Amino acid sequence: MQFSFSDEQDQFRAIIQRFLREKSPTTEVRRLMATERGYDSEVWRQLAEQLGLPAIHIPEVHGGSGFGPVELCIVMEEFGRYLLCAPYFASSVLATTAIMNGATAAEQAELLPPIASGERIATLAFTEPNGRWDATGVELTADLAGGDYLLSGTKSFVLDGCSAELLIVVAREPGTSGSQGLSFFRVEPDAAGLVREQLQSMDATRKLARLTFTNTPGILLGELGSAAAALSRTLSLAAIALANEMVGGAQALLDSAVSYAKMRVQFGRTIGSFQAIKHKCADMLLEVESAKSAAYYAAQAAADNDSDLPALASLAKACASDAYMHTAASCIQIHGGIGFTWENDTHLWFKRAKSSEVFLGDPSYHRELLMQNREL
Amino acid sequence: MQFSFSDEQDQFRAIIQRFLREKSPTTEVRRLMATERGYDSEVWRQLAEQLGLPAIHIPEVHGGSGFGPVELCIVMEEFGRYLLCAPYFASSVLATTAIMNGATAAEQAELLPPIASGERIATLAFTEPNGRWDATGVELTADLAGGDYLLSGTKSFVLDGCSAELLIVVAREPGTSGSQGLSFFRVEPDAAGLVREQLQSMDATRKLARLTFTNTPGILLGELGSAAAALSRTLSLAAIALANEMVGGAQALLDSAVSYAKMRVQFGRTIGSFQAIKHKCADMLLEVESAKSAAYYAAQAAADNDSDLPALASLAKACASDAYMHTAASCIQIHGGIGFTWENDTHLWFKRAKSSEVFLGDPSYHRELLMQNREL
Amino acid sequence: MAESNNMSNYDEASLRAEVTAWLAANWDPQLSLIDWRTRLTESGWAMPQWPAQWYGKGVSAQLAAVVAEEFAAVNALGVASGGPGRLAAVTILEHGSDAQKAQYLQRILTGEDAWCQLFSEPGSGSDLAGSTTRADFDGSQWLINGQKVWTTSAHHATYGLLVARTDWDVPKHQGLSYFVLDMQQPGVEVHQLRQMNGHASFNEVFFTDARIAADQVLSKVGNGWQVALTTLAHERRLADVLRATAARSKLEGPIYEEERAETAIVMEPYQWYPQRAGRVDLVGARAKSTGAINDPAIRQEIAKLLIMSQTAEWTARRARAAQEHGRPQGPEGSLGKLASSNVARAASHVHTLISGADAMLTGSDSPLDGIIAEILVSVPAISIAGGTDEIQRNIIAERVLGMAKEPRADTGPFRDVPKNTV
Amino acid sequence: MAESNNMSNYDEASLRAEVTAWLAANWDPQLSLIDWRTRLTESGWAMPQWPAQWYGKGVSAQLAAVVAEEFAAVNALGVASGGPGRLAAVTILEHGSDAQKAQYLQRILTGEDAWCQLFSEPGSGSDLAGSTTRADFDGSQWLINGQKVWTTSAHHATYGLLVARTDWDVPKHQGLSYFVLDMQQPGVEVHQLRQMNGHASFNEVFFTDARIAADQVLSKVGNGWQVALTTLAHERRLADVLRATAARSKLEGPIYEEERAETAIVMEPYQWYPQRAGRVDLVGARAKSTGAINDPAIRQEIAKLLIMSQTAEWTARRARAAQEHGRPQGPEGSLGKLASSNVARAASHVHTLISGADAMLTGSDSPLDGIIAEILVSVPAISIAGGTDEIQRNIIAERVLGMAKEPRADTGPFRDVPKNTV
Repeated sequence: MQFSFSDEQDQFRAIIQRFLREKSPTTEVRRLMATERGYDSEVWRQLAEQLGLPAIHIPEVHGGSGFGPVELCIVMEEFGRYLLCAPYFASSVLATTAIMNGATAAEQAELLPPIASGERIATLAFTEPNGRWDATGVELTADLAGGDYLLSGTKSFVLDGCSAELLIVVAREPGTSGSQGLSFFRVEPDAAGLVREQLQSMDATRKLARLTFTNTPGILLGELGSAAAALSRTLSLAAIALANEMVGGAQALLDSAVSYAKMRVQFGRTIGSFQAIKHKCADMLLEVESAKSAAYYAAQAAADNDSDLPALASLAKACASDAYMHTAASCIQIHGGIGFTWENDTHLWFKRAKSSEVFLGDPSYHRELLMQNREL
Repeated sequence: MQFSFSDEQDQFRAIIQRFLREKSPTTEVRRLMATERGYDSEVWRQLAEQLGLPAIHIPEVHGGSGFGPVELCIVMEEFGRYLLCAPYFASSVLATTAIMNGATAAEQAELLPPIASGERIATLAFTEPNGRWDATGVELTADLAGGDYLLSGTKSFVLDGCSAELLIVVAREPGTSGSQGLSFFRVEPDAAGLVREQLQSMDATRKLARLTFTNTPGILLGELGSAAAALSRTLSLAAIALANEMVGGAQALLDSAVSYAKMRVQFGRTIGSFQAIKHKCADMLLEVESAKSAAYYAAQAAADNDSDLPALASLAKACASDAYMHTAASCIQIHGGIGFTWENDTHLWFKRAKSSEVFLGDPSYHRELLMQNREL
Repeated sequence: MAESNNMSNYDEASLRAEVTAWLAANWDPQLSLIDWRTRLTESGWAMPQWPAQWYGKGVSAQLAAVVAEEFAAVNALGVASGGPGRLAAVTILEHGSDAQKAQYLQRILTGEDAWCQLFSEPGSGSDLAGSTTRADFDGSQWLINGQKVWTTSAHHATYGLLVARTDWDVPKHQGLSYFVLDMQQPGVEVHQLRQMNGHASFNEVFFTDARIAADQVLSKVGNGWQVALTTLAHERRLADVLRATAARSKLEGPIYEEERAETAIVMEPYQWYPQRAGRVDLVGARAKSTGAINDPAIRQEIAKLLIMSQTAEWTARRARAAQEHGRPQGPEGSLGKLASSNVARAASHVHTLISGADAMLTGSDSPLDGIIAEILVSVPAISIAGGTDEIQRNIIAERVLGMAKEPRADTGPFRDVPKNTV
Repeated sequence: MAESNNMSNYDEASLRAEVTAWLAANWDPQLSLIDWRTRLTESGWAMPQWPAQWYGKGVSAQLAAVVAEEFAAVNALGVASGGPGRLAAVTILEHGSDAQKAQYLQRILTGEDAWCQLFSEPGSGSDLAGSTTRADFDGSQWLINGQKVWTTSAHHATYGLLVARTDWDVPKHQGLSYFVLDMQQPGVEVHQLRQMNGHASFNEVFFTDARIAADQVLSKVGNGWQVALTTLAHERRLADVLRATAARSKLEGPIYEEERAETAIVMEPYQWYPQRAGRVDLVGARAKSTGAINDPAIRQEIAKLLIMSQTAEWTARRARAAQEHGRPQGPEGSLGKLASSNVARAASHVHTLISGADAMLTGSDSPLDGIIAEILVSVPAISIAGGTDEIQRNIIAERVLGMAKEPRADTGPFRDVPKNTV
């Protein structure tokens, strides 16, 4: 197991940071989060063409650059730090991973290249209004009617679900339950019987949608009824990617809190010289570093195809969720009244922390999964 | 609902405090906890004859002074503050309450007067080696053989079980389970087939015993098979009494921590002038006051026969347990190295806090009971 | 202030008889709000505890409660009671000159003038006495320059209670003065300040050579901190105001409508306040409706929250009971604010657990028509507004537990004390 | 200290050849421990990184590791390595005169002399430089009066490393001197100090006109704090010592027996140390054996503990990996101690939940023959010993995050600084 990044990985990170410092200042975040689509197509194009980020963990044979989970997670951490508004998590993490795990080689050859080049933005629709984050929550059905599959049901909390140009949908054979009878389907955004509605998300940088399917045609990906394992692997990697995104955000909040505490004067001293603030920052650092350790370890484990991956993914997700929320709350607290204003940037990360806390399952859920997946 | 003590109650408290300051300095606590019996018979006699404390909540008709749960809890709080070594909880809280709740008037008339006068020390044996704190944990059986009841099984964690002169034992009819078939029995300390062994208790001020019964004769108290409700009421009051004992102990720890912090100098300042210590003390005060509010409220509710009593008892027990443990840990921390020595008194309360945390059920157990008993 | 203690010769019976008779003769729900309150203030029944000279009867707090009872019995309205006007009234009554009292008090009580409180600044929040808004005397009047913030209702205030620095060469608490500022002048600019929860409850107020006449200092120049302490001591009575007007919430008649409109304006900035407290009241029903009530781990968190919330309430009631029994207030009172932060944080956590994926939504898509989202993004305010948790812990440790203060770094001439550059 | 850097001309191959040859000729497990170590120290292979003049070869750390490899390959023992002797050796090597080195170093390495460290005092724990043990020069020798505490192994030490105050009129860090004290004299009294967990790992040491010869100051008078920093920098290597000797734990032969007996004496005070860390390793099996593993609320607490414990371990490994890659150590290293306090507290809590009523017991009645009770009463030590959590947070905030230090109250002449009266 690697416990440090290579020089090449560090350079890769530095390049992304340089890009984001320029392209994703909070003025841009604020501008884009107020739009319906939620991202800037030109920045997305540059991010694909100049940095090749949507291609990062796609195999070279499918137009990708063939890196792995560690590099993907470096990208996620930096996106989290700079709150980049982009459909990256939807397309490059969720949909890409689902296709890589669940589609046949031929299907991958068709679907992945345009995703890798950034030309096509995909998303994965798996959660439903019941808000469950695993296979057992899937109720949407796929009926075989004259050789075609017709999907009926509702997906919710679908990331970039309104803007995505390709939908990968998890559906089940009627009459099945649990992890039985699940399949992936591709659905075109203009498919018959599909209604896409934007949800109002607290974190305006994360666009969520509710998708209603009424006898909507879908094309089967992979083998019928066998998507459960692929979905589970996809969700493990997604949880790890999210954990890395979260530690990037948490680090940004910690940096902001510490630099404000060093500058802000009350009672004739910088507030950072008071133990109340100092010790809070020390505890924040410990929590952020712990969460980083978990997020990095899990990313490396994914690269190594570690058999303990589900447990490690849950561990990283639970740890990062708590660290991010605590750091966000502490950062506001250290800023005092100004930290609670709209004008101050802290709330942008606070809201991201809150949405990340529950997205893909909250810390309690993942702690329970950790216990189920870890031999004690 | 009363939210303050009356002048008479305050005077009563002051009298007890005066007694304990003289009779229960920590030198005495240390002397007595090293003995097997664990208390001083002369102090017990004075406490009974001069202050009438074992009689406190026993009806006047049975030789008691006819006060109620609030006065009992004032006694407990002060005993907790001064760590008095005495079989009071066993005899005056557990056994007395069980007899008052579960025995017939005639039995009460026989059993209560010597307990009220302090001449006879009783205890209640209900928990077993399985460590469960409710009726469902009772496995010890009472068999009817020729008009006599013979008890067989094992009780554990019995407070003052080796020194008590009267044992009230909870047993069940063979073949029953849960809260069915439970009865109280009185067993003489020298009864046939009874083996009493002292357990090594971490908190040496609380003597615990394991009692093994092998066809040991017991005399039924109250109606056969109907002890469950009386046991449940007894345990509610016991939990409330313990909560009050705990807040007394927590207050003693807080006082000790604050006065040490005001006196101890490091880096040319009293350590109490550092925010790290100051804020810890403020949080301790909040927690102790919150636990007091719960303990006092529950005691008053018991006096008022409040129908919400089981929920309030659990609330008070859970709250006081956490407050006591946190206060004990913080008190050691504020004392630094010296707080971890045997010579320093803090560990006496720390160990009492630890044993009180689990005695009658730990905070998680009582929080779950609170949820079951409280209509949301 | 000897005059506010000039106790009258009323006993309860005579007082009750007199106020009943006066109400019978004068209370008329058909009057306009201002006409009624003008009549009321002139009678002395408006502020029975105040001296007879100033709209009062000079009676004790106990007897004033008798007056309030008789007013309530016939649903008669009192004076304008909400918002910073009340703070202005008590401060002017205690520290103002007779001329200032005559100029301001009655119109505060009738509600004709609205006021705002200009204390906090961007550079001095926890450190309120570190104010750097300057008041310079140009020989005939004061010129005000600087900025205030967290000012409620500044956009419709006639006057402001202003603390500004008049001497930079003395220690910070000694160089402040307290003014009445005319808000309706060109040198005063008011901007709304939006919070992270989307509401705009406060204002920023900018002063550019704003003017104050020489006779508009309260108390004397350099005594501003002492005067400010009076104002601060009367803060945080919003709940009492609400309780009083809530009693009349169902009454019909034009004067009641007028009062409700007045209350609505005062309360407008506080609409989200219940949410910042975490809404423990909603937890049970929400947990049942989502099924979270069946999750043993969530049950533990709910129970912890219930314990925290109930004990906070009981601690507050113990404090009130102690005061009612005439005993010195114990530590219970000072702990309430800290407890409420803990409760709010725990409640927000529990609402997140209960809501699951729905916690990502806001507006009408969020459960309870957006209230859950409001809770989640409003909670951080409660441990900051009205004194941060850190300041509360200092106060508890120093004033309740008697622990030593920290060595101060700001005791010299204010000019030399390090401050924020804003 | 130029001489410790006098690098030799070895390369790896020549070094390996030479040490192998020397071992083949000299290593003899039939020797007594002292005879072997005497031979070893005189050869220079005892402390390869030390200068050739003092029992070393002056090689780099990297080459020293090669020597260690070859010793391990033939199971050859090294010098006495545990306990305060090692601290004495590095301190004397860096700050001692040649006469002092000649007098002490070899007998430390052979293990003939035992040492103890006399730094902490009842009145100065977190504030180590606040020492008030006094050393007064009577014209020919130093007279020591005062008290030290938390001294491990003082009861069988020949010498002590003593920090004492020689000048009360300068700021506190400047008035200290560092001495070698003969522990076997009438003016030194050693008492065992019992802990709340029943063990006695430490001593109190009382000085009543204890004597130190004039030539037993390390470095120079007044430079004691600088010397003490060298000692402190080498603390907390106990784990390394254990790792080294554990490798030989199964070997037979008289010299190995002797070494094990020596290690047992050094380790005796630390027997309870694993318990103070909370014994996360026992949680899984205990939870299964009691059935607590099936309680969803306890599962949450176990999971929280696992997360805390694993991330602490990974953070430490990240720190080591960064160092191995020659990168500057990140913040990870400084955080370990604080993390271990959190882990220990959480583990103790989980062990309580798992054990239920059994948590009230101790000794052989407590689960795992008393280990559970040991955990519960030993945990409070970990957030105190070796620097309290509060001190760790200061260090992290100031040294890692670069936040300002607090204003100091102890910068004047030490005589005038407030101190404890003990």
